[in-house]
Amino acid sequence: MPDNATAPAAVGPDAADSAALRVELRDLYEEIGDLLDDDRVEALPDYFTDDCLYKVISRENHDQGLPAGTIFCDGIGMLRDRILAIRETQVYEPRSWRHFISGVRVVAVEGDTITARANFLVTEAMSDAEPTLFMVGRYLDRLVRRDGRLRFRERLAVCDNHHVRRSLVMPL
Amino acid sequence: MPDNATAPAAVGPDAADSAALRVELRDLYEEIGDLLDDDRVEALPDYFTDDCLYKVISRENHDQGLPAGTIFCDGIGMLRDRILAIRETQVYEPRSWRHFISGVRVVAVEGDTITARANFLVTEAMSDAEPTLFMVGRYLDRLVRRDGRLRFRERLAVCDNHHVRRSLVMPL
Amino acid sequence: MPDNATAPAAVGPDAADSAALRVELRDLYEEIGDLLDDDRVEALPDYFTDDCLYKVISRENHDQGLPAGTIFCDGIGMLRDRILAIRETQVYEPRSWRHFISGVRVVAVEGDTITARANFLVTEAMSDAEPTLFMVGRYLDRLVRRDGRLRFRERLAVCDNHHVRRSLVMPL
Amino acid sequence: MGKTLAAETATRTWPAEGWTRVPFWVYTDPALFDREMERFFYGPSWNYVALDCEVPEPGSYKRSWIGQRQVLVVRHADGDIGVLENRCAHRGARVCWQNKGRVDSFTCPYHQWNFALDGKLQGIPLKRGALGKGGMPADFDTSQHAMKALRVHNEGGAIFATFDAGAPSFADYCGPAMHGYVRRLFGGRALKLLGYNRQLIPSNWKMYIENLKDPYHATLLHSFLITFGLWRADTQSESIPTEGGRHGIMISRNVGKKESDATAEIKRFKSKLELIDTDSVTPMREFDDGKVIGLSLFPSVVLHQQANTLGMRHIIPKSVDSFELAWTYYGYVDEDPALTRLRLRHTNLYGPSGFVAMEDGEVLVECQQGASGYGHRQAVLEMGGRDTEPQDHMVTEVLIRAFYKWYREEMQL
Amino acid sequence: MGKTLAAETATRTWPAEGWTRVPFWVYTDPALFDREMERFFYGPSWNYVALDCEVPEPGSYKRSWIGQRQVLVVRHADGDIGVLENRCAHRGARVCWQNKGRVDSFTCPYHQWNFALDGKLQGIPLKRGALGKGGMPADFDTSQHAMKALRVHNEGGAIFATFDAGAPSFADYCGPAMHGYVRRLFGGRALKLLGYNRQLIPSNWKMYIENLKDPYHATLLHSFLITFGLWRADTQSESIPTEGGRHGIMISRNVGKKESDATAEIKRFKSKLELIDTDSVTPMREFDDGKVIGLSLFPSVVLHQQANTLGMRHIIPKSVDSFELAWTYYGYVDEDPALTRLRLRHTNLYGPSGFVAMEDGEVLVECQQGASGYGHRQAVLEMGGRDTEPQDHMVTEVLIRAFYKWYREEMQL
Amino acid sequence: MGKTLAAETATRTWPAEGWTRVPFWVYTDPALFDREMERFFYGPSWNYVALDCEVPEPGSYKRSWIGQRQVLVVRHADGDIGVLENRCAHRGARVCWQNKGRVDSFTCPYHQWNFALDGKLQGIPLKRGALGKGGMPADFDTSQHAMKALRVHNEGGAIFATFDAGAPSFADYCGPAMHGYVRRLFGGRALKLLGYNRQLIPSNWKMYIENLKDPYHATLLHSFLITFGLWRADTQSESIPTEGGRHGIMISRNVGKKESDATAEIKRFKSKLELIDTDSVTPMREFDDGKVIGLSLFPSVVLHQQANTLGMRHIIPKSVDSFELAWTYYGYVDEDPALTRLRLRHTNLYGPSGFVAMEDGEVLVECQQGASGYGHRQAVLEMGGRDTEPQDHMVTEVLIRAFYKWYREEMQL
Ligand code: FES
Ligand code: FES
Ligand code: FES
Ligand SMILES: [Fe+3]
Ligand SMILES: [Fe+3]
Ligand SMILES: [Fe+3]
Repeated sequence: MPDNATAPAAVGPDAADSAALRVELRDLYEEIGDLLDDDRVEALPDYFTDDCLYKVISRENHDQGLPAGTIFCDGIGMLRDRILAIRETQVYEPRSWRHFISGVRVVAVEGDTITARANFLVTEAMSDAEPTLFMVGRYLDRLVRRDGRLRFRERLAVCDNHHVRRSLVMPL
Repeated sequence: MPDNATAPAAVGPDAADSAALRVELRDLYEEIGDLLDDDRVEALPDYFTDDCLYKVISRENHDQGLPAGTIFCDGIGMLRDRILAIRETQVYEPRSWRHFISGVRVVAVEGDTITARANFLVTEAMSDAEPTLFMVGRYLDRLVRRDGRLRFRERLAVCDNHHVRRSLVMPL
Repeated sequence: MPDNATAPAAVGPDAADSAALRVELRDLYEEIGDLLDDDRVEALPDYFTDDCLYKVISRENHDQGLPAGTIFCDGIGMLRDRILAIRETQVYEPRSWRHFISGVRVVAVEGDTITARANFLVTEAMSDAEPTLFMVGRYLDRLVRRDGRLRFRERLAVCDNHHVRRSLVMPL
Repeated sequence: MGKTLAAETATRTWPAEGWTRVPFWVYTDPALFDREMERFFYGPSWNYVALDCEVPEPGSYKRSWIGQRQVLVVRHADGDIGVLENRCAHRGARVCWQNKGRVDSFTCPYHQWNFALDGKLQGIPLKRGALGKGGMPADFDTSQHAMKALRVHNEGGAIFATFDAGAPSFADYCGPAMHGYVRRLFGGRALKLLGYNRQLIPSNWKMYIENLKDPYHATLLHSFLITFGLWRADTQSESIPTEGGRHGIMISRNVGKKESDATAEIKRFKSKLELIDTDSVTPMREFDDGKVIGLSLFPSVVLHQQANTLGMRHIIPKSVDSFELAWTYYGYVDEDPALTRLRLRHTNLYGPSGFVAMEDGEVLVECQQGASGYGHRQAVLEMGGRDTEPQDHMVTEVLIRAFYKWYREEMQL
Repeated sequence: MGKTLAAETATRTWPAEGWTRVPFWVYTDPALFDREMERFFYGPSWNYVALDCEVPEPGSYKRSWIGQRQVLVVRHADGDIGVLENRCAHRGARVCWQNKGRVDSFTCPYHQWNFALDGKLQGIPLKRGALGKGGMPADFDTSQHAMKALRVHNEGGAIFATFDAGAPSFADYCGPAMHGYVRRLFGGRALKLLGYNRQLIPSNWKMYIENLKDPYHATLLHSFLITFGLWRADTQSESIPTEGGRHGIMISRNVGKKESDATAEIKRFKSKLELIDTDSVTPMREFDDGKVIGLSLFPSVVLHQQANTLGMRHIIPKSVDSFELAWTYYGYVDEDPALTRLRLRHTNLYGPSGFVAMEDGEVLVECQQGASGYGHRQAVLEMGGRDTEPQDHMVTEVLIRAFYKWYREEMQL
Repeated sequence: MGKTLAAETATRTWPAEGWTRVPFWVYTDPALFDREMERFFYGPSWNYVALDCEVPEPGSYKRSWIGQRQVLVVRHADGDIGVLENRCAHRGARVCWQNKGRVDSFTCPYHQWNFALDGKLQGIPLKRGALGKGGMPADFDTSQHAMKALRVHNEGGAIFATFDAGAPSFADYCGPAMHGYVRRLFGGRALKLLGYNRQLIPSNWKMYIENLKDPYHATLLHSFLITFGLWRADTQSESIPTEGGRHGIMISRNVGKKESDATAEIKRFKSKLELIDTDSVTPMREFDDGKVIGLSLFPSVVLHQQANTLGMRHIIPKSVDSFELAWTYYGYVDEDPALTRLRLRHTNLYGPSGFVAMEDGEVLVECQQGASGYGHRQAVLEMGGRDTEPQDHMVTEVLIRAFYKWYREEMQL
């Protein structure tokens, strides 16, 4: 089943998919990957609108239309709270992540809303082990422009993983 | 041994490798990766010329100059037939793929033929398991412009994999 | 701990991070990945200044400020000597590598020095086995422009790998 | 990898102190793991497999697990739910290759033998051969070649199954206390499926059993729970082993954020921590008794009700040193949408990124790693005394002691 | 992972029905797997290792496998082909690190001992020491320290080897029927190498042996074969176990697309399916007898001739639950290029993406998964009756029955 | 994976030739590996764990390994160094989750039991319960529940530990020859840490032990060493087994690039090879005796001094067919910065990319692969004769012979 409701028709060489927008999105996606890899997750909420929905969700839940997620942030408050909770309350073994983003695509531009998607591959390395292929999937996003910058109104990180190995400490 | 016959001389900062063409190719490669990830393989033949050669081939066969491939489509008919056969005849366990493309390069432009290559990494996730590093290798391509669009006259997906784990269900 | 000394302040949408420079760097990074994948390591030193520092170093050493590396080339002579030694003296089982680069970023531009970084993921395939996730990490680079081309004055390939599986035959 | 059985059985002597000690080889010996599968998961136990709302219509099915055996949970035409071994009566291929779906009957892909929803063999292609040759013997009795069906119990929408014809009734297996608490959650209201989370935790499955019999850790480790008063030592609580230690019941209350004498001893209480979105830690009152509950229904499931989240935690052992933990979140069809919304928000406590569950996953792995190479050492279980009687507080390891008392008998160790 | 041998041997009793049943522990027990390697692959069997066209010149070599042992197939100066253990007579390092190549002699990288193409030790550096000190003892007898050579048989270009000096001749090992069919393909025409395909299939290797002794599945599972008449139940066919069940011969004919009584019972026949490029399913007539053939030459190879593709399917067990399947496609040097072109196009039937072979890989994995946790269950083999005599059709499992009859004797089960 | 113990013990007979042969099953039998861990790493051996400069301040700690057991190396308040099992005395969680750090005391994350730097249990939260209920029994004796401490020996900054109270003194364990050479490197000068390299080598750990008792390979395999005269057969050398073969000492000299009679026999000598940056192969004279040295201090470390690089090679077995090799490079605090600079440059000889060590890693893997499937074959050790006495040259395998003589006795094989 193709991802993103409006996808099939709009995909392909299409006016909506302007080269400039694609470049802007690629830069944005990599910027976010970079801040997550660089342990600056506090900067993440700045890329979201106040009424955002941010979810990490398995393909299993997503394909069945089930609402629960692995990370479920309904509004920027919950997103900021999560980051606070990670920093202030959580006990976990130290590890490093690296994001690899490929295939950033504009799916549709409707009114002020840009629908976009991209593949992600995130490696995880415990401090005493080799990196592993950790989470792989697809960002399904809706963005709007606020104060001249693109912000996510909705970001779903839909993971191919049937299960998470051990823990998913940080947002994807 | 360097890949692509004409490669060594033409590689490097070269007039042939115009920035615009490289951007166009990157978009094209990612577009194809996207349609394969999105279960729209029916759209694949549209990117090929009628007299195309499409092969998925191991590095083992390719380096020894052996003609047999893992997927061998000699003409667009065979490519369309393969997709029909996958859809209409084949029994396989459901799974998801994600393409990650890096290092798209123009190797040469000779007459109307563009020689290009890129690295691919494809993950595969069974519906009840984690994604795995599935196929890794290099596209070795020859493209021509038809009706204003680039099409593949030849696409070789040369896989570093000595063997395929279980089955290769879809074209790469 | 964020990477690159000057990073935190300069990161983000910043005048320093000009779109054109980022494009140039992406091309450069992929060009180097390509030549390494294509068994043309002899071309690598041409991308470095004479007084370069090139190191492959574990995150463990790097984070503790320990100077030893896995590959330690202090000056272009040592880099050229290493390539000569690989070619002329070393016994190792044949294998293939593929570089995947993501998230190329300009961290700072100060005087003639560009500070940049990017994620790398390198797969390795023995000639009789499947590719594996081999080395993953981040390039931390300082470049200068010489004769119109960007060259590395310093390149650190900082690896998340706690250990190297078997051997690291080639520079990253 | 542990040692081979041959190398280790000689040294399999339980410490003289008895159930206040646990030797670490119980977490690392592959032969012991095999015995656990046989005696518990494939023996006279009732194993959780699904909620009925996951297979809503006749022909709806879901693949599930009992230990290392995959099973199919199927809704029959009459609305009843059956459980089948997911393997063909012919040559053993998995019949069903999808996690969920809806069918009229099952057809095995290999030779297309066809089975009814209850497993009965109803079709064999070319049974009479072709061109007058071949086919099955005339006396082949299809009634002897059904997909194997398990005994099933549906407790208000929670589906359990057993491989053992001699297992007691579900009610007797639970015992009255556990059964009562199960019925408190599954009392007959129609269930609504909210979604799944799945983790692969590289530790022995019994470490998870212990974790859910260990209220003491929760009030010390889980900063988020403690700080927002969702689980705290200075709250009215109970720790009740049942059926000789097989099952365990933990009870407490959500009391909100506040300081007390106890918080002084609990370093991970964070008085300064304030959330922006306080809904996340402010449950709507739902059960009249005011309790929050964790039920360890041996061997395969933990049922939780915490804040407004309701969940089944399905324990699926994969090897001596890993298990899958499959979370199913649910609500009730007839509930207030505002409650459903809170249930979803409160799922942030659980799963691989849960503010509570992530820490459990992390410590379990560290316990397994701590066991590795150190099978000759012993854990100490003396918090809350040395006996195995129910206690009316949470500063205790009584549930774990009772469990290992029972485990030793069952495993003949 | 299966249980340890110690835990399982007690329960290793073959079902009373005998060869119409196969207990699933034969696919999951690592100790049984080890015994299979010893008795079959390293015992008095002839194992396929290569085609002679893969090592065309004197000094050409190729690495190959017999079970879990790597060997070198080498062309000697006189044109004959030898097979060596790929390990140094000194301290056991693999001598040859490349899959294929050409050399004058072999030099081990570790201490550079040098061996002739036939394995003879012909050079030891510093054999007499340095500065007058060290080196090998004066009485060190190099003739006792060659790389070990295997017995080799070259059947018209197909190379077989055995570790066992007591093995019968290749012809006797095959028996007359199998030998005849092998010679039908390898009758003396020079071979042309077309390429390889390799799969790692996570199932027990015997499941592949069974798959190629199971013509019944082919007419039901393989929609592509059935639809285009490449293999169908309503075609003149034979199923011939030979040498007491060790080997098996399957014979049928390519008949093209058509409907019949049988297709009504074969759901996967797709009457509406039309190809654009019909060459792919339209073989050129090549063998006078009109047959297409699958030969299961135990334990290590299946030889196929189907449409215009010719292939060797080398079975390389890796563990109790995985094997490599290495396909080598070939033709004849003196053949029509149009035939070669068709051979290449028809390879789309085989390998990990083959329209036929992909489905086999898929079902084999599902069979192995179905066996996991269910070692106590049994497969049923009654299609085509209960005996083990040759049959002149394909609606039968006689080849598998005969195989397990023979297997039980050899394995003393 | 090797066979199970039950299947193999019957065939575990050492070749009649004795210590000039090594059967390949010593590298592939998991049960033998377990026995090695018990007898050597956890028995009366002194195991290298760290350098004192890695834990510079009171409270500084580092995680290390002895065999498959993780330990903590800790600097106490008095400056002494202790070694603890990194596991909680309560329920066995790893107490310390970071590779290195500095703390005042250790707090286990699970239930926050608190331990002093020497392991003493000094805090149990809610020890007296909460709301007057629960807590530890009144007679619970915290002095019996410390983190376990090992015996420790600090030899001039090199830290060794043993699990065995009955082990001899470190000096006696080394014996005078080895002890003297250890003190040559660790004679009291303060150490400076230069960094680490870590490899996971998929071979049995004893193959690395052998590699470092095999001066013969170095003069043949390592083209870089040979060419630049860092290790050559035609140099004054010694090969000294000590303590009955347990340890081994290799001695030679850096002599620079030159041709000789011997280089004619050493094919990998490359007379034409010239470097641009000759510093890399031009050591500064550092030790008065002019020697370069490799010390194999069984079972866990090799100490090297080659060119100007000094390193500890910590051997950490992971399974029967893999080990981690952890390199620690060091210098002396009071040394010339120009020497430190050369040390760093000369590290290019070692680690996973080292011009010498990379080749060792490669051949070791090939030896393990050569052993796989061929456990019944034997290595031959006759270079330099058949006895086990010290020799004054490097064209010999005497160190390996002596080792296996000793190994057989210890392992009762
Ligand atoms: S295995 Fe299911 S029909 Fe044959
Ligand atoms: S192992 Fe081959 S020469 Fe020594
Ligand atoms: S396990 Fe360490 S405090 Fe409980
Ligand atoms: Fe918990
Ligand atoms: Fe088939
Ligand atoms: Fe060496």
